Amino acid sequence: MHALTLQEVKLQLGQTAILRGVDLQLKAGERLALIGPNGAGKSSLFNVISGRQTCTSGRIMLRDKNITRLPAHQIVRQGLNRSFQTSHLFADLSVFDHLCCALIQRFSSPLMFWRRLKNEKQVIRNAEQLLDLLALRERKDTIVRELSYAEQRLLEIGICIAGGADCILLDEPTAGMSRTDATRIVQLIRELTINKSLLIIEHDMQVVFDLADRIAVMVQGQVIACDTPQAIRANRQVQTAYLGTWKTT
Amino acid sequence: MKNLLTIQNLSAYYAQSQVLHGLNLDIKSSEVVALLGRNGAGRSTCLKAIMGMVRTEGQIQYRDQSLIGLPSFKIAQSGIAYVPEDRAIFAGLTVEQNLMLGIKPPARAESTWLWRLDDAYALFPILFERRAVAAEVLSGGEQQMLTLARSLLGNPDLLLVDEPTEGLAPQVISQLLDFFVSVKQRGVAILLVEQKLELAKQIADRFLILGNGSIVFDGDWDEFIENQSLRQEWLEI
Amino acid sequence: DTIKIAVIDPMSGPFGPVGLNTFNSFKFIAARANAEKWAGSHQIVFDGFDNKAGVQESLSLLKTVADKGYRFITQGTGSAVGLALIDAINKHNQRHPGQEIIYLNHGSIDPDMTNAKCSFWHFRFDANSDMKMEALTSFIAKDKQIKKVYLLGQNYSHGHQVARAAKSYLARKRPDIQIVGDDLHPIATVKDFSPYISKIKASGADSVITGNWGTDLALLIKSAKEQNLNVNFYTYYASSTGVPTAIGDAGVDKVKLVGYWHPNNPSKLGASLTQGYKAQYKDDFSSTSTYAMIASLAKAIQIVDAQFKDKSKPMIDPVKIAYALEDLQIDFFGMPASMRKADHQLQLPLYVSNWEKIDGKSQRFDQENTGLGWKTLQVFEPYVASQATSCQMKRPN
Amino acid sequence: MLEFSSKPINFGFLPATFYWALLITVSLLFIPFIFSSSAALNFITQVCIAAVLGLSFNILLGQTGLLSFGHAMYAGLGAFASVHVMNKIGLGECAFPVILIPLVGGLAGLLVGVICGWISSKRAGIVFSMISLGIGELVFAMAPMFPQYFGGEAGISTNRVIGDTFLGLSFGPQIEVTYLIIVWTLLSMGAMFFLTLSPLGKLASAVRDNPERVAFLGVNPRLIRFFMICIASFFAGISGALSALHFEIATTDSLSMYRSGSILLFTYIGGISLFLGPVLGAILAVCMTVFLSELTPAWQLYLGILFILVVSFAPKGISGYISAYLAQIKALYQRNNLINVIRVSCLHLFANAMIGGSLVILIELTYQLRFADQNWMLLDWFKHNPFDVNHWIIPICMFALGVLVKLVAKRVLRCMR
Amino acid sequence: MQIEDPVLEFFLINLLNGLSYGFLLFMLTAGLSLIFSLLGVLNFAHASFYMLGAYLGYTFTGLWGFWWGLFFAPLITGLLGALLERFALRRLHARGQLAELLFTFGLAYMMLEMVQLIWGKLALPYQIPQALQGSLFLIYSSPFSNYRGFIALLALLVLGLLYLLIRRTNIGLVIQAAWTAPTMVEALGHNVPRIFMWVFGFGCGLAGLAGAVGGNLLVTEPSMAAHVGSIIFVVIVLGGIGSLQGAFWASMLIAISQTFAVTSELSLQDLLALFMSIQYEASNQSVLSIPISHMAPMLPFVILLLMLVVRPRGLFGQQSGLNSHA
Ligand SMILES: Nc1ncnc2c1ncn2[C@@H]1O[C@H](COP(=O)(O)OP(=O)(O)OP(=O)(O)O)[C@@H](O)[C@H]1O
Ligand SMILES: Nc1ncnc2c1ncn2[C@@H]1O[C@H](COP(=O)(O)OP(=O)(O)OP(=O)(O)O)[C@@H](O)[C@H]1O
Ligand SMILES: CC(C)C[C@H](N)C(=O)O
Ligand SMILES: [Mg+2]
Ligand SMILES: [Mg+2]
Repeated sequence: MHALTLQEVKLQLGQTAILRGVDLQLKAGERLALIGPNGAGKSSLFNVISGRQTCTSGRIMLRDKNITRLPAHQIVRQGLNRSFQTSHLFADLSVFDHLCCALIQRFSSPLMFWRRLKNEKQVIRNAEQLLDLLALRERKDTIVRELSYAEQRLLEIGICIAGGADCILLDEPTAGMSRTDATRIVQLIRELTINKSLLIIEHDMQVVFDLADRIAVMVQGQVIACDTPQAIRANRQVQTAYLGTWKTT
Repeated sequence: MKNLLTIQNLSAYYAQSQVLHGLNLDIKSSEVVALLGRNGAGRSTCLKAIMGMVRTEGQIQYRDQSLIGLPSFKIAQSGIAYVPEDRAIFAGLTVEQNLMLGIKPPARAESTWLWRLDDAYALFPILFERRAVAAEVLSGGEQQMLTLARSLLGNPDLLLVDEPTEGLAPQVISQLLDFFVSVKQRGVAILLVEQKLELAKQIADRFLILGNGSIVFDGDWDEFIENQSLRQEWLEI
Repeated sequence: DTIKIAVIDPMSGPFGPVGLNTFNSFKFIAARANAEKWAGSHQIVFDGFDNKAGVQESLSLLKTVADKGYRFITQGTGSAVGLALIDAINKHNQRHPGQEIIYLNHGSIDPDMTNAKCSFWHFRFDANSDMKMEALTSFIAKDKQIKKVYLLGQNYSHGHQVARAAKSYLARKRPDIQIVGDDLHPIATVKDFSPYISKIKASGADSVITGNWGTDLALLIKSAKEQNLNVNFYTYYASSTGVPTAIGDAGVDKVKLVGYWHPNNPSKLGASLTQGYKAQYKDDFSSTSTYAMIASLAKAIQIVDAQFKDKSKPMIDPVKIAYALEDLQIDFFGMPASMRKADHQLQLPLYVSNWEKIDGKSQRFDQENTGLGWKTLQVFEPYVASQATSCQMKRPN
Repeated sequence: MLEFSSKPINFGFLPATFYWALLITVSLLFIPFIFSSSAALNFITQVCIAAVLGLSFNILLGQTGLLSFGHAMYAGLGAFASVHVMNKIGLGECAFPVILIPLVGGLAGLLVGVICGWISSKRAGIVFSMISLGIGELVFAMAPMFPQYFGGEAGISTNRVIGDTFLGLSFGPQIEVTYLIIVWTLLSMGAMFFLTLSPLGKLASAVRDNPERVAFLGVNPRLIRFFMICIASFFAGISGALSALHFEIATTDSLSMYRSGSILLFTYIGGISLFLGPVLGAILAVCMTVFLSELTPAWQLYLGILFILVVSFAPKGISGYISAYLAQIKALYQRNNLINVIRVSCLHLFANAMIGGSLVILIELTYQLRFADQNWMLLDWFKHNPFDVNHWIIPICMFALGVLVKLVAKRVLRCMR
Repeated sequence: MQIEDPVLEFFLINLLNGLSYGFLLFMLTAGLSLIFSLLGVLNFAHASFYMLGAYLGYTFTGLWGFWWGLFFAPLITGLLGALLERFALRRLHARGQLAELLFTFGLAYMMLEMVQLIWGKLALPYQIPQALQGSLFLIYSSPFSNYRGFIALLALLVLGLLYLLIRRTNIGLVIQAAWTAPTMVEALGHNVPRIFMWVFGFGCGLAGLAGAVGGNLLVTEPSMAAHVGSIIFVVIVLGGIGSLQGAFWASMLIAISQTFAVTSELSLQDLLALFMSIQYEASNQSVLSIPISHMAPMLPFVILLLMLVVRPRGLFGQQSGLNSHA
């Protein structure tokens, strides 16, 4: 069974067609990278899948459930979560609070006001574990505003996977990072997504080839190719679209 | 010859993410420089940094003026024009209104008006035909021409162009090529971000490759062709 | 001894002019009373507290004032505030024996305050709205031209009372008069009365009875003028600050006023007060109940003072003054006025007057420099307008 | 001052929170003993009422990021509900202990909160503000139409000395009511602080910072907002009931936009990012509306100026400003720079005093010039004559001096860094 | 004169009065809407500028006559607004909408005090000028006053001017372009901050103009700002935040519906009976027996809430691309 299936997904905003019919399958347990030029609609596709935007037409299936028009929080509860291209964190909360918040839905109740968060043992225990996993233990009580950019991206990924979703969408997790930070994050992503299905947008080809089982190329709102890294590397159409007309002399 | 634009140790940030790491670059008068690099390498950011549209650190010297920290309209008024990759046409306005917003005298009193509305129309007759049409209904190529013409009407000495051929038909691209040649002939320096090497090859005097936020190659076409490994590392998939 | 009286009235906002006018009247008359020793060796002093015409604000001020040791308060601009004050003062006096506060009411004229809600601690020096309506309807009853009456008032206790009284008294005295409209508008918020005017016009009324005051009356009349509304206005407060200007020439013979005294009634004291006030404050002396109040208070102080033995240490007990005030007679500009013990309502003469050009002889005083002023059409002796009371006064043992 | 989010600072073995709680409880319980004049009791009581209201408002603004322009409505309706119940008790129509009246107000507030929250929790940001403004104005405009429930302009008066006495307390004397109100205030404050520690409270802060991201944590942000609105309106209702007990009246003024605006003003001035900020705001509010308003007619101008200064230069309010300042001192102390800090602080203090003082004198002079016929105490204190030029020159010189010192202080500080 | 058709007369005069009030409201809200759509500032002090306009109008009328007042009041409020934008709001811009909103909120308090300090706390006798008194025409026997006609004319003039400014001049071009792509306008060498400053000033000036002409039709007093304060927000939210067109239609809707509500003789009961032919027990205490005229003050807010529930973006508001959580 596919972890995620997109059928003819279209998104129209006013006059402009942003997604022009996307078909894509994410196999269970696979790591699929989505590449394409700026403005191709990659992030928009993520928005549509995760319920941030509602698609104009088409169908989105998570395993065998239709999640096409569900609100975002319900999609998350169905087991699909995403990170954001630009960090989407809670400016005034600490790292630990972030992890707790991400775990409340899973191990406690969001509307609980009669107990202290501290007493929600499962939330706390899991948050501590994540802290170690993300190697953010030292930063436990730091307000995210004061984190370095790489740490913020790390946390972004951390709260994305904390909810226990088994289908993860990451939007440019390494963008804006130094090479060493990027390598570390890639390693982490690899660890965190064992046994999970991963769809990742990435511009950094090194990362892409490092991580991906398959690569999908998106241009102007359409997936023009979806294949193994080797095949994509050889694909002429992709080359034209992605890197321009490069004629080897 | 004295540099028109000198950039030293430039860093640029989106919020906290650093995109450019200590970039050095210079452009001489009437020179056409092509800036190459992979998607997301930071080429667009480099142009935005020059225009003062992102947070920057380092030095940007234009003629004898420092541009760091100036608001973008001041930078534009000092003689730099910018053509963004998303074109940023003013959707509600007509073609002619779009062009009128670009009109601006040359930055220095001694220079002459190189571009007037008629020149722009002469260069792109199609724009003249469609001058009363709302800009949003133009085709992508026409929009690109509009943006280019709009920028030139400000009589700049330096033109920053971001991926002008993105999504254009080959025929339009060759038209653009002629355009760049004629701009170059009138003595306007150009910093061109372009993916299509064919095009770049025909107009650029110098080639730069941007990788990981700084310039990793600087040389002319021949040097560029020779340097196979560099190309492989920084340009190919 | 100095008797300090806290004036809790609006000194700002839409009803500010009304409050300031009375406050100035208090200061003016008190100055004269102190100079002429109306209260013997005692001084009467008024201090202003701006309640912004708000009930809650007034109660806060009452607490403040009590904390500062004031034993007398006066209020009169708004029956809503008055009713709340009675209630609060009753409770205060019950809980703080020995620190009782006495409420001298100079103008809140809701009849309830001397009927169902009457209190030993409250004294009213203005005629209540039923008394005024009694006089007004007696006057209207004689005018056979009046056939259709429109009632317009502010949507609060006073407005409700005026409308109720108008309906029941007219039904009693002139059953043939048709009430073609009975409308209440929000108090102090309507800035454009033209919709109401067109409504009155559409109703075909020939007369309007309104208890409106302050800007609510001024704007009503301004709008009526703008739309050529040809009706007679029977008002309670057409002499209050701002209204005479709004009426102007257009209102000659059309606007009638029912109330206690106005300066064109013959009285030497009245004329001198009117002139003196105008000279000092550049404003009309229209709150004459302030005079009734100070005169009564001064007399009561003298009575208590006379009972008091040890003259070396004069100490005025407010409760004693209250008892002295209970039945007291004063001369109210040449006519007798007396406090009725049963309900603490001053019984005083009432006048229905007409808006006319002044002639400088029998009508000497104009209003707000308009060259126009009031002329008495009918005087009602105190007993005429007097109303029965349902008050069951509880006196402190 | 108790922070919303970060870790509690440890004073040895007990958390700072504990000390704060102890300090507040003890002082609230003992102050009425020490200052038992009726003016002092009145002051304390009003501070308590305003503090509960401010804290409940801050549940929305500071904690959930919802700027409400109709918060007074909940308090007002809570007050009306309690007044009605008290009157029923008074008539013997129902039996209910007076000490539990605040609960009635709270439940009434909660009920209204449930209804209004359902509509307004849909959106955050400016749209929420506009909805709250709409609802607030609607209720305010509606109230006069139902005189049987709202008592028209006069409001509804009541009597708190009703029903059976409780442990011999009739709640007639002010001190008994003051204690009743203090106890309820402490309970409410405790509960509201507890809320910040609960999962709901944490998620509310998350919703404040980024509602969209909360949805991607699998939680519906609207639901969080809804619950926070309900809780805030519950405590606002309690505050309304407390004011009904104190003033023994409920009026439609208490529903007004003006009242809601004052809550916003003072809460923000106190500081919305620290738990105790609104309490500081409440103290300030009562000081200004009760004392300052007697001293000077210009008090609303001072209030406006203060608010604008806070918005522009101390976005975290006075409490935030103080705690940031203390943190700075602590940091410099660790770098052995304390003596310099004190020097610079003194310079700043002096400069601010000069500038502030001169502005006050100028404003007072202007008011005296303008409203010469009214007597105000502050004016008496200064004994200034607005028609004498010299009296204008001195404050202007003070002002200049203040600015000068300020510039110097800035230079010094720059050199220190 | 003989009344020929009282019902029609009543209807027409109410409609006209409502319209002229609507025009005044539009003059007031146009500036607010303009400022919001361009700068993203919800100006809580807008009504205060309206008040200031009225007071200035009064003062200049006293000095040199009404027409000078009409000229100077908007000019001065406009300049004041521009200064405020330049020296206060612009600094706060980076801190986001809330800071700006709160600033203007505090400003409203301060302006109220300032106005009271300068002009006192009482209503001023700001009169309609002699030249504009009298009636324009009669509807049967009800006159429609010159001044109301003048206000309508002025509002239409403002509308026209605004249209010309935005559609026909270079400044208008820049403003319009800034609507879609502010950074690009700046990159073309236009001083966008300065333009924003003038837009803010212009919006405040419009409020001042509305004050100068509205102050004498209604009342010039310190509470006049609070009185329109929430109504203008209702109008711009109803019309769709940031839409001039919306502001226009919403002004008319509010003004006319309020005028007719005030003059209506019906109660909810009657309405129900009219539509559903159900007879209710007439009880004096019930909600249904309250006359609609008493409900007039709450009408704008009822309309607002209905609108927000049914169509949260208002009449002419734009919808954002994302599913909203905020
Ligand atoms: N809410 C919106 N309204 C209008 N246009 C939008 C909206 N969101 C996205 N777009 C447009 O849709 C296109 C696709 O944007 P998207 O962010 O999906 O690109 P992307 O492939 O993620 O690019 P990048 O690599 O730069 O992140 C862009 O042209 C963008 O301008
Ligand atoms: N507004 C933004 N906020 C945060 N990060 C951004 C933003 N815009 C771009 N970036 C990131 O900055 C990096 C460089 O972007 P830039 O647009 O300069 O690339 P580019 O070289 O122009 O690539 P392309 O060929 O896609 O145009 C990318 O990783 C991108 O994700
Ligand atoms: C001062 C008066 C106009 C007050 C008014 N008569 C009232 O009872 O409310
Ligand atoms: Mg993207
Ligand atoms: Mg780019």
